[in-house]
Amino acid sequence: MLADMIESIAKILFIFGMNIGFFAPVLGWVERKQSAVMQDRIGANRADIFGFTVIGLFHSIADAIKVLTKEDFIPTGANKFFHTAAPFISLVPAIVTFCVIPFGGRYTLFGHDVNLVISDLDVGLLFIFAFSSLATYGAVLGGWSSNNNWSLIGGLRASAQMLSYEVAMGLTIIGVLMVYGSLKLTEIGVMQENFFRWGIFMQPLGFVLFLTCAIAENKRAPFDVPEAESEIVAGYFTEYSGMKFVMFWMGEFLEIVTISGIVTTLFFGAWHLPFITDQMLLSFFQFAGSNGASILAMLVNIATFFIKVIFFIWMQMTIRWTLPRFRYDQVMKLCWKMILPLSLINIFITGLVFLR
Amino acid sequence: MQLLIFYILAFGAVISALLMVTSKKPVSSAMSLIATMVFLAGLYVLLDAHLIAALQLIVYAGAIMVLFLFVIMLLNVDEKEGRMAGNTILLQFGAILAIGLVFIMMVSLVKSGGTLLVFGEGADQFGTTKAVGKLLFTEYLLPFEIASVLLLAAIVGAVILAKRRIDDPDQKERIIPGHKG
Amino acid sequence: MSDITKDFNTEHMVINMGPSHPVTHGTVKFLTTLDGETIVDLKVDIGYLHRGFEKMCENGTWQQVIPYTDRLNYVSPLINNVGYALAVEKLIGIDVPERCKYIRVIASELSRICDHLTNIAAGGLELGAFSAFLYFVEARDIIWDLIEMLCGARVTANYVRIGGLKNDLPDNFKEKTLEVFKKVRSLWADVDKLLTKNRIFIDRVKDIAAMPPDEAIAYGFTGPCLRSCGVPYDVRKAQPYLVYDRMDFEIPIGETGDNFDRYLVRMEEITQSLSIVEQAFDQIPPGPINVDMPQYRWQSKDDVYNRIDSLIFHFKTVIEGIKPPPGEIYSAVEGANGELGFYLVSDGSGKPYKIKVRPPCFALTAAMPRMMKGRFIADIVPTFDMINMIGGECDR
Amino acid sequence: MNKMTDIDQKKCHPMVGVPIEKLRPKQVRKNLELTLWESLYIFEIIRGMYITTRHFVLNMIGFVFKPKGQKRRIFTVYYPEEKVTIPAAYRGRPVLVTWKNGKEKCVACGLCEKICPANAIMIVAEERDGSDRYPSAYTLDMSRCVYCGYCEEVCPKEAIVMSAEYQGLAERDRSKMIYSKEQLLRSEESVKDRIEYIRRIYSKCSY
Repeated sequence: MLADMIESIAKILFIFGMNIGFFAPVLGWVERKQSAVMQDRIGANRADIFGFTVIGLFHSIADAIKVLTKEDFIPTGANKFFHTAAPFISLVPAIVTFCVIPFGGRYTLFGHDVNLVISDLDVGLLFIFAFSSLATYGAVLGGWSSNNNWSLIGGLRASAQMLSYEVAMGLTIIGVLMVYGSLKLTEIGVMQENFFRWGIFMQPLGFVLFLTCAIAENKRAPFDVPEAESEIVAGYFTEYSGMKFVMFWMGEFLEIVTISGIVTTLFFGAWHLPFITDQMLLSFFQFAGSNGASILAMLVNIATFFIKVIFFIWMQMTIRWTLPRFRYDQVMKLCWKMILPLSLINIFITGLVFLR
Repeated sequence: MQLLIFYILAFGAVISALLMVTSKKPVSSAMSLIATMVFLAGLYVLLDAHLIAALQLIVYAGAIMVLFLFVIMLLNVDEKEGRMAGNTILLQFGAILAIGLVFIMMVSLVKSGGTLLVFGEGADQFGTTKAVGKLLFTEYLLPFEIASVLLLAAIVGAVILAKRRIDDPDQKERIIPGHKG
Repeated sequence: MSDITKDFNTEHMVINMGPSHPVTHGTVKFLTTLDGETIVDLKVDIGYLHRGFEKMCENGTWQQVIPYTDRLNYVSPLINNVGYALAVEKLIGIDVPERCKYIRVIASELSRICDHLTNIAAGGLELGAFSAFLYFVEARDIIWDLIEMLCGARVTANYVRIGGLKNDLPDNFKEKTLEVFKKVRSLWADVDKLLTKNRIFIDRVKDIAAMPPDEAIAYGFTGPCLRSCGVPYDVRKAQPYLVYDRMDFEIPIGETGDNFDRYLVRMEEITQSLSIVEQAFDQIPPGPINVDMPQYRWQSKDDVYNRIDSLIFHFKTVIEGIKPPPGEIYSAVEGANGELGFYLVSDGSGKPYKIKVRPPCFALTAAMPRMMKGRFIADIVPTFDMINMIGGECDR
Repeated sequence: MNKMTDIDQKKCHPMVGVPIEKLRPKQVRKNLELTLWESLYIFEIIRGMYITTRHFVLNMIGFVFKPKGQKRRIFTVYYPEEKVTIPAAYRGRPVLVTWKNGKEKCVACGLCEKICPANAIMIVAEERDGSDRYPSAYTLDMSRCVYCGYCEEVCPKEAIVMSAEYQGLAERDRSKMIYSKEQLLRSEESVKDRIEYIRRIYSKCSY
């Protein structure tokens, strides 16, 4: 019991630390810096502590101080309760969803079974969908409660877009479910031990469609119509400032991480290195004793997983800074007329091939 | 521990359901309903019905209620509009119905021996995706298919209702074609 | 059967887009009436950048107007300078030396490249393609470096003088320009690859705000927007000024006059202008850059320092201004957005009696409601960018 | 569109009235229809990502292996630490030039005051020792100045030149933007380059 508690707390702390402490601030920096280098600029590098700028990393700290001291503005005529609640509603699902994503295999440590996932839910995938569908309310309520026409348009766009893409996203991964026959993300991960059974080889079309839907669900370019700054100012968070604004942003960044985690788990072999099974890792680290081998193998798993995650984060950032934005009706058309039929075709083909 | 969580969830569900009925603003009502759904999902989790909980969140809280909110926001429903506050006959009818429902529930509870919750023992498979799926496609296949046909009919109906009539002159005016059409 | 639009009492949403809104790169207000996302009605409200340019000119001497013209289309100030100088020269009836003509061509084409680069860059930015924006802004910036080398300022050029130029080309200007053009071409190719065939970009701009050629002419379209309708009208070809008749270039024309055509025409014009500058460098003869007519020019410093008659004359031309003969004239150049015309009236005194500018984007802005009705609100973004309304020029 | 099709028969363009050979139109929109390849989004997206990634990688390499004579491959100038090289033609803050003895060259003739398109200059002339004209007050309102360089161009005494100063031109207080004569005086030595430059560009050979 105690060991279970310690294990759970350790895992929760690790994932929280990784998300809130590492990814959220660092991604803000990455987004600036990567886009800058990509566009022949230098990027933010002015914030310094005793003259050290650490290539602009202190900007995350400076930003944190700035937003904490900023005025928390609520426009007149706004619904105060929902205006305050909206950022939380959009942030919480982004944090919670990571708890079903496995970041390593199952090992025995000091006679205790350690499973490197916070909560090994039977309906892991559905859990992710459930919470990502709740994130819609953040955008919708934020847009509605601001008492601003641009925000309202942004909120309407957000609700329609996120709802549609949720449906499409659900269909895109049905192929994966058919291949692996489980909703449990750990099981899906275990089954990808064989390099040739990685999701990307089994479901190439499913991967592309899922990534598209996931980016659209996260409302990032090229699907950022709910916040299209050149059309509707900033969409649903036009009237937000200070910490609440940052919560929307953090929600967005954490969702990038979550999307990358899901993509890694479903399509890119989860925590596995190509051609190397967990058993091989254990036997390779045999020299460190059985516990030491477990720890080392765990570390390799975690490192592999997060390197893959970082790769997908980088990819999403590149997409965001490369492409122009869709128009609202085109976003919907893409969803209902392209992704939905394609995912149905994908399901059909998968059925033909795998179920026979 | 489980009982405590149950009470918290149940209390939340009741309170938010009451808020839904009593609140004056349509959006608040809708949000309270969503909260109710979330609490109910929590209750399902307590009952080991993870699948149902997830589906509750996805379908009801995530999808249907977003549409409700969407419509409320679009139509910008006035606070007083559509309220039945003045209609005493309907109000009385509703009150009688509610009281009757509560009465029936009490009776059935008393008859069942007064136990509120039975935590599953020997029901490992209960509520898992596999079990539900198996039940759905064997024992309850006919109701399942009937339900899907019903939904299909509803979809077709919705499409027909919402379809833009091409010959409608009002609608045609809205699109000004370029000289190439 | 019910019809939603009839059974429900729906209201249109009236919303102000601007005067301070990200889409309005000048300051302009769109009073839009929206039915959901569709624009039912759109009114363009201009004049937020009105500075009384035309009235201001009447208070200065003819030379003093030149810095003012920088602020007309502030993205391509050199073309405005050239246009004004050509108009005054036409009024006086002087012909500038050959070398001056070539330098003016080079200056105008550099400005035109800047304008088109800025335009397409801003279009990319507003559609969300941030990288394309910065690649073209970089290209523009290195061309601005050239302009700075040439005339001492990046934007407020004040380079052209009546009857000549402020100064000759700086040393190594040709080599530096060719070097810069290499970089500009590579960035142009990058943006071409990023946008021209990108399905998302095409979806956003294709078949949006198309104008039939006859209607475009009726609205008074000129420049890339008219050419995109398929009318090969270009002042540089139709009424050649300076030495454009000696240059080998084509008029890019589009087909439907939609935003995609406007974009393509501008992209093509950038390459054409690059080649015009290179041709001008090949053909440019040595010689003086100013007319030998002291009554219409300020004296050279040598004369002012050393000769008392020149000094007296210098004081006279500066204080009283040059005195063109009484009369009126209309002269047009091909500005970056279209025909930039100056209508000048002189009463024989040192100050202009009247200066009227025909800004190209005024007519284009006027066609916004025609192009936008029934479209989506998001279509305002590329359309307003592609007609390239410049507040300084439109409001004057 | 039918007007456009009979271009070939007519000699002049119907809408422009200028011979076609002279106009030389060039159709830029050749392939209207996208190929299947392009209409699938994904390949064009990959191509776009290739371009931005190429810039990214090259710039990253440029950060590490600096090209000759440059601090990095990137175009941006890291401003207060690095300075841009400004060309000889650059028009910075207008300054008054002094003789070697510290007296201003200006004789208060008022040409700059007259020609200034922004009316930024105000001169009060006085005579020193009964013959030497000088400006007892020379006020330059830098909040009005548009850096056109006309003052320098018309000055018959090389007394006012556009220096290369571009820092400290902005103030938080407008009243600080009005410069008096003392603030504008610079020794001849410090603006030697500019004086040479204006002697060259406004010399006789250009006319």
